[in-house]
Amino acid sequence: MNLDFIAYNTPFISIFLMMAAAIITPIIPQEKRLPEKFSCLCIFINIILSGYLVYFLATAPENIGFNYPVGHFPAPWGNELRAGLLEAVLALIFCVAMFLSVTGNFYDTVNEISARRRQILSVLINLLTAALLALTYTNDIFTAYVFIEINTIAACAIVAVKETGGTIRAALRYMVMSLVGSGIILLSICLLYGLTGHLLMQYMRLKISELVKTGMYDLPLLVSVAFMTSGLAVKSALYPFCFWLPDAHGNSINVSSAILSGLVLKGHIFLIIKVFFRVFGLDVISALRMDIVIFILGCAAIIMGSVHALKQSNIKRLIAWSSVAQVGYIFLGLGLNSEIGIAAACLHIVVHSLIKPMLFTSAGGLSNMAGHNKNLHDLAGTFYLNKSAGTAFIVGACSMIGIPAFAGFASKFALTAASFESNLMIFAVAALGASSLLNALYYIPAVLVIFARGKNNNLEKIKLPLSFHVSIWIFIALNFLIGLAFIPLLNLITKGVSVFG
Amino acid sequence: MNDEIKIIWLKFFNWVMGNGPRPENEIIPPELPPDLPFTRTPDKKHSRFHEITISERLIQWLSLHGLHVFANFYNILSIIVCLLIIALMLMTVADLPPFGDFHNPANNEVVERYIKAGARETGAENIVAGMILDYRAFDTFGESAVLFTGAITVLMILGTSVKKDKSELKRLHLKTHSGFEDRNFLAFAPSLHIYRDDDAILRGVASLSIPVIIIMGCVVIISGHLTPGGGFSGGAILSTALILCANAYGFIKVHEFFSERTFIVSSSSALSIYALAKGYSFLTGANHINSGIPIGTIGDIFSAGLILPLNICVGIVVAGTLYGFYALFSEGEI
Amino acid sequence: MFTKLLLNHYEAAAVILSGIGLANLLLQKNMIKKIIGLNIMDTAAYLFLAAKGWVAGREAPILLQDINGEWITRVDTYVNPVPAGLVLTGIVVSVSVTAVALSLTLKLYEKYGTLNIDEALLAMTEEQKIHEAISEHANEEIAI
Amino acid sequence: MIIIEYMLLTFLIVCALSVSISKNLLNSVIIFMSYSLIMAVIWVLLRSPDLAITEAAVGAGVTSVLFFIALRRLAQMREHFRKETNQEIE
Repeated sequence: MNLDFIAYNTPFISIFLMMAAAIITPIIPQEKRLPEKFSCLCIFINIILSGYLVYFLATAPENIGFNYPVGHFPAPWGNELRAGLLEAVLALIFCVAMFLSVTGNFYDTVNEISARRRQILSVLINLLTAALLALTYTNDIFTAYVFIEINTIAACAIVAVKETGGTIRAALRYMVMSLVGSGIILLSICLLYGLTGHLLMQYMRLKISELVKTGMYDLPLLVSVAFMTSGLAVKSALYPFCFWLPDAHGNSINVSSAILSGLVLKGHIFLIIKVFFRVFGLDVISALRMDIVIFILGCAAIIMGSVHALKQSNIKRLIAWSSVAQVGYIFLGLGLNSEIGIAAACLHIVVHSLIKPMLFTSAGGLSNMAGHNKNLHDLAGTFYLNKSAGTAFIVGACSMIGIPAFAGFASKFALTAASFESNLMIFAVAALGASSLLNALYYIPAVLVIFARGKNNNLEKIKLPLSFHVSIWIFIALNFLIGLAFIPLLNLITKGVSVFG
Repeated sequence: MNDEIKIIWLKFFNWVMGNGPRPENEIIPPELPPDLPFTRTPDKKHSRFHEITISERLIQWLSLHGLHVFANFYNILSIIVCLLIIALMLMTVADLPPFGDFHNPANNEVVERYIKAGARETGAENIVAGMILDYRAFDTFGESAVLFTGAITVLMILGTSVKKDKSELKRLHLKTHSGFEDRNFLAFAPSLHIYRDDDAILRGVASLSIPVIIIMGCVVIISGHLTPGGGFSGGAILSTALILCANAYGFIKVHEFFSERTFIVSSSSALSIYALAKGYSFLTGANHINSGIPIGTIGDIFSAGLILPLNICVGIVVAGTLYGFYALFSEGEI
Repeated sequence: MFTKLLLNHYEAAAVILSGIGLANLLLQKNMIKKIIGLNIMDTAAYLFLAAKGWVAGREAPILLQDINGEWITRVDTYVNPVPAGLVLTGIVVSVSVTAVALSLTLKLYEKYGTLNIDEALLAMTEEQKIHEAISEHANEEIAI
Repeated sequence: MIIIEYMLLTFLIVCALSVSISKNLLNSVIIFMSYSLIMAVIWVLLRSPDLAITEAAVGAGVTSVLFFIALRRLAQMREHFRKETNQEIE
């Protein structure tokens, strides 16, 4: 494949740009919000680069992607990145969502925290973006571990960026759970290194398929798959391990909630997909029965996340619990253990990465009108004060419920279609249907509340800056774009998944 | 002899527990506090916080509902689960390839190339240094970023919560030295009432050993590609010199040449140089362009291409960061 | 199995240690002990990894010279250098994580006066209850 | 030689267990420090001098110092809280 210079270097440049931006942000002067602007500029450059890479790979005659050696040494000796269509699409979406959540919550960040902390916040956002892109592109499992740790520390820091008792406690709890997860992942990497002697994914897979053929080391393989999956599941808040999430996502400031729910979880989930596909291979996974476990946990997450969300009265905690349910959808698609199932899961990653930041941003905009009250009852009538936030909240809620023409419908449709080809169809469809009902049960009251004209005297119209409105409307436009024209996107992702392994 | 050890131990204990090496403490070793440190005291009048924990409440609730057995066995059950995990892992280990055998899967063509051609390709005598800074340099770059993230996070959590006025601190410092002491007021600025002019032994030892430690650290950093060590361990040694300096002469003295601004600027610029050098090397490598960096003769100080400058950069970052951790932990600012 | 464990004694000790560390991380109520447990778990994993790299009768991976002053680059002279590099990376990671976790613990103690997250949770729920009581009251006013 | 290895590994496990059951945090931290030192010896036995240096400087040195300093800070804060509470009671 004849590769364009820019497209070829995009995976490395986009990671490197964000890391370099993070490194020099602390010495940028704090005046005129320069650090934040610089960080936004870098993310915007990344959007353009990733968009070009997507365009390039989608129009290339054979889109098998390419491996990018980092350094002078080829694959088994040096580190390697890999960029295919799927990675490029996800990187583009992550950058877009990151950019919009940062610009959309700009006003809130300025109100909530001091200039010094805002500078550090933009360092952390740059680092999170770099880690996310690295997790998306990496082809080396130890690099993935290092960037998981960056992700963990930066995510905990971003929770604690506004210092209150609640955020400190939530960050600490998040930290402990994440560290359990990374410890288990590290053990699994050690086991895998001992069994295969490689750290690069494709070489590990060759060795593992040899081992499976000879029938040696069955138990160590099973243990390493189980550890890797459970470690990453803890980090991506799969149901039984998700009790840290509502605190962490509900207590922090809006930009942190948006980034954590929308993006940080997705990096880890995508790493699970990558490990399943590239390190073990889907046949080994199904031979070891990991897919059934994941499917069951995904169904449990869908139902239980929604049930917990029903009980919440705080709007941010409600959206956070709904994240648990949405992560369940992704794992359900993964548990179907087929290429279309995984394509549907990836489509859901895309959709959820765009909806969740929008919901958090709009909820922040609404609660800003109600004097920073996050309680659902206090939001009564806020729609009339902040129409764009209200519209975005309605669009997000409809998306979550899965009403046609909204983005959420696309992924639910794809998941249902994928489950028809699986023998687990009944359970999958039952779980999807039940959860749509539950989603409606908790989102519709929330939507009705913001329309209710109560005698709420402490409401006052606060003019929000243009950046908020522009970001919100771009979010809404993207939502409708995906909802109405999801077939090309699904085709793109399916193509990407078919060359992913 | 035994009593001396006891007194030293008590001094150390008191230092850690925050009583500080006061003159009166040195004459009469104080009694150990009656309650064990950090275990909740049984008398409630000292605590303004809730004594009952969630697990205790759970156990209460369970015992109210007649589930004593489960309540008592809750902890034991969790320990049993952990033991089961250990047993599973032990079974796994028994299945693994034998320890120390050269036929293990880990000893494959990758290792062969690192050993056979490592010195020729990277110029480093220390194969591990060549591996982490040349073959797998992207990991190491990520590792420095982890350290940077940690430093920034600790700076944010501990360093920016209360804005302290520097001149106010200095005034307090002077007051402390003139005999004023309000421990209640100074509880969150510990350094001010600990470092005294009369600590002659510590200062004497420090003035002798700090140069030695600094030279040792520099040697470990600079010869990182020849002997064991390198940027990280050398940087840690350098940071101990800074910590010793802060202990002997006080934070204010260290602050004169190593302030928060110095820390941020030095870390950021060292990491930027690191990033630029490695970015150049990665980009040229990936595009199959000769980077033109000389390897030099194996075994010389000026050899191994980029490894020596990278080690120095990492050393600066690590020394600053680890001292920064210490300073932030003990007084809340660098 | 026991003889195999004696043969793989480093790995066996490493998994026992990581089990103990995991138990500490999950069961201890005190944050400081949790962090020590985390460190034990990490070092155990590093021990496991480094044990994978050791080969009987070989030397540390720093080039040796033979009698003529030539560098010896035979594979059967040195142990596997890869785990050492990975562990070096890992140690840095765990020291940064420890520092971050300790700083959060200090802040937790400053806010709640306890080293136990559960106790802090209880204090937090009291706070929340008060807040909720106030807001319920506000709602009643609105409803009337 | 292998006897020494067994002894060191047993010592590690004993250290880890006594960290978990020790009631005093200072004791736990000191035991953890000795754990790190033993680990440094084990790295030498495993022919990884790089790791031995790093573990001795970081694991036994800097990490333990961080723990000590954190404990001291905690003790100071506790004193502060106690005084505050006593004042409230009085």
